[in-house]
Amino acid sequence: MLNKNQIAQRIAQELKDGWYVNLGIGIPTLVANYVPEGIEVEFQSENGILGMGAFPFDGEEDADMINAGKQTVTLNPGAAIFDSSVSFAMIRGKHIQLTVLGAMEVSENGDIANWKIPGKMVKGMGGAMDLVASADNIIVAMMHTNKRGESKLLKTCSLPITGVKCVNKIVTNLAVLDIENGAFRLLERAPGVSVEEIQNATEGKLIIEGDIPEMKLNME
Amino acid sequence: MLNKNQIAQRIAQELKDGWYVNLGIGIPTLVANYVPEGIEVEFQSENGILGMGAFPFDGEEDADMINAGKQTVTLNPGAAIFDSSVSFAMIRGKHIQLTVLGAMEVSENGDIANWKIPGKMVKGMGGAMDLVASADNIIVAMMHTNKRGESKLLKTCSLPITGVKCVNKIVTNLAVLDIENGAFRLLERAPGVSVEEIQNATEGKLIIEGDIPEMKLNME
Amino acid sequence: MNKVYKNAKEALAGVESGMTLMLGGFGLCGIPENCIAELMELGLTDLTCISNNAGVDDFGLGLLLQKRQIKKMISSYVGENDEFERQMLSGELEVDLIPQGSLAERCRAGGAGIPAFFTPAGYGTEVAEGKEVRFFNGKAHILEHALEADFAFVKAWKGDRYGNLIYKGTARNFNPVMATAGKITVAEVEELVEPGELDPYFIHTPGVFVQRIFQGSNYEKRIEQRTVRTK
Amino acid sequence: MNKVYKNAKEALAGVESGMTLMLGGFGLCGIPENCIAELMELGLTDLTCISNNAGVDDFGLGLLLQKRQIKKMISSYVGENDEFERQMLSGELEVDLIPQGSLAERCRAGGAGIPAFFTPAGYGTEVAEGKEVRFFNGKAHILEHALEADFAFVKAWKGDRYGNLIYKGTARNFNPVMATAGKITVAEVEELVEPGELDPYFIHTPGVFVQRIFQGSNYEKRIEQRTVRTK
Repeated sequence: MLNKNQIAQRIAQELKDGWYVNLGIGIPTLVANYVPEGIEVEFQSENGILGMGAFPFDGEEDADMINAGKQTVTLNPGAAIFDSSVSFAMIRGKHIQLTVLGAMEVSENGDIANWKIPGKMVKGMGGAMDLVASADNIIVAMMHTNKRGESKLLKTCSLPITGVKCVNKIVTNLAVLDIENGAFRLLERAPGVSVEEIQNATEGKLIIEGDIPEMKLNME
Repeated sequence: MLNKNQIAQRIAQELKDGWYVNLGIGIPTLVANYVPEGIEVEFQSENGILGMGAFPFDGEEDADMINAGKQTVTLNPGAAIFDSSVSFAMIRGKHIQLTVLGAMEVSENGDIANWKIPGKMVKGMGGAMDLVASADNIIVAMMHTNKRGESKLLKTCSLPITGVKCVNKIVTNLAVLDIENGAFRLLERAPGVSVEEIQNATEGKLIIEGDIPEMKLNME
Repeated sequence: MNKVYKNAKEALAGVESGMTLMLGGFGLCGIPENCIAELMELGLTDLTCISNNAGVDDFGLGLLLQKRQIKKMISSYVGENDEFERQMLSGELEVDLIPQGSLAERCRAGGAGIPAFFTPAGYGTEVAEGKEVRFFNGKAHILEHALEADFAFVKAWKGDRYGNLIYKGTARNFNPVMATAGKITVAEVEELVEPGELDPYFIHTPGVFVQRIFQGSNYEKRIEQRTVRTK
Repeated sequence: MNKVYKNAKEALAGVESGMTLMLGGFGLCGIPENCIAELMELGLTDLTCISNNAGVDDFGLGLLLQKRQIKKMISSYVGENDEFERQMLSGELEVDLIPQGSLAERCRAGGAGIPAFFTPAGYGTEVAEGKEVRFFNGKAHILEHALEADFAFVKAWKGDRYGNLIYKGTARNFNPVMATAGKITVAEVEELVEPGELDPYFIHTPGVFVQRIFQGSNYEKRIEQRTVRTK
């Protein structure tokens, strides 16, 4: 079973040289720590950064330099700052090659829910609806089940959705799955996790074909 | 009868302190030479200048600093450069207080034609259609009649129009007129020009009420 | 042409209860602190506030929420604010949640004379309810309308008396688009400079969009998530 | 991430006859001189060119018109070019004339994932023929669609290997909006600089919009209307 850092690490294996990548809040943010050697990607933050760098050194933080998670950050050489309309022009215009975000639920046809629990929680969708409506390549990073042990990979989302038929890939603590023709296709198992465990934790239709390999993580 | 510079001078009397003004090619460009003392206006050029200044001194001209008429210009202190989409955001969004442009024809309901003579001349509308569709305050600067002596103030435009019911005021070599309820209202006569001459040179409906004063130009 | 006002008090003349206001900023970054303080001071009520976020409990727009000055919020994300969530869930506060990109584009459209445009964001979700749907190249889009405000309040780094503005870092965010969409746009700046000091090639907001400008004071610039690493 | 190409020849790999191209510039100001020369060299034909103007008889896009390489022009103003007018009036050249602001906004929309928007420009004129009309606040608007190109060619002042660009003076014009709307955007710059040399707060075109960049050479920068005063 993977921890959050390992989920991020597995997702980082999907990165390709030259890609522009938008990372959501939570586990997705951790992906930046695991960019494979030899490739260069640029991180976009939807509040207006391209080329976002590491957190600043203690004492060097600047209130005027934050990311979309409101964390203080720095810029890499070659970075650019722009306003919110330009930022979403990039997103809507499909200039960002990969979007990684968290979810409360994903359905077997690729719908995603991550912005609202009616009557309980309404933080708003932020940039998520623009991202999922536009991006061609969306990876969801999340736990396979919720705190009550219920599957988050469903036939249909029970919560108000953020976007329709948009998720391409899901990396959870248990597995890597693609969305394919209205079903989850199991691609890889987390180390030590059986196909049966994944099947039991997945409510939506799950396609299991052939041998399902264990995922490879270059853990040091 | 006014010459081109005097038409520009009369139009300049309409300027108010703090206005942003877009001047078209030809007579309108000359308006910049007659800004009344004590007021400050900023000239917008739709290729991307706010705060356009005088022509450069000989030898200081810069191919990368031109106005919408492709003339080399300079910038005043406090000027700003921007791209074409921002420029027309200003125009469409009604941030420009006055637009002055030339015309081949104006009709009594305020239609204007200035971009095309079918089968003969098709230079294109440039920014004129955006300007006339958006501006609340449009002054046309033109000769009262064409080279064949025919009126350019018509019942209906004979040429393809640039905009519908948009002209507010016209300053010609003969007169100053407003467009009002589907008619030209005569406001001022050029020095030495009689109401009758203006009437004869105007094909569209002309309202003449009371004494029509001669316009005042502070000619040096 | 001199758009300079002495302070927030003078620059906010004419703002009234019931008006629609835009306020720049993302989280607490780049918010018009002086204008918000003055809105609180004025005690105006029934305000409709268009702002990406709603501040935190005790700073930013959270201050106006605490005093019940806001009738309606138009925002994309309003987490980090318990009082907000309470007022919204109890129905005391009207809330219109809009995808962040649509919010930015609707403000830009308001300033740019574009009354409406199509976007894919929100199709198939609650956000699309009651909105026109149209397909372009086989993909569903919804029609979104321009947003405008009686007053827009923006915060810039430097500005001159013509209203030209530049912003620092990510304090830019929504400020430039909102600056274009106010019937009256008030800019508060950290530093008011002489015309000509700002490089005309690198102006973020051309002065034509700004009606009033003043040099703000006592900027707190609170940080929501101080994240650092050690050397 | 290195988008640098050696010269126009390499940067234009993949451009083919029959393609739709965008070319920045206003008049002869800020046009991609090196790319245009290479298009002529390549001898491509049946091109659709989206460009505010069509150059003059012997420079800019006028060069491609002379060689009959262009099938269709999408522009706002094409005066100053006799050969153009001749080809258009004789029907040899297809021409789509578009209001300048609509042209800029349609390019921006293409790059920004906005498939269509309403604008008042052109209502009641030939330009509105066949287009949807809708009233907003009592005012008539027409629906205009986004423009995109197989290749966009832009000219900037300085750029780095990430594709970040800044423009000089009014050579900016259509370049930034067109840079966003090319499936492949090629930027030619007067000076290629190291990443970090361009101030990140003052980038005109963020690199994400640019796929290829090269340092141009032999810029002629012809002036159409040399207007000066004497000291």
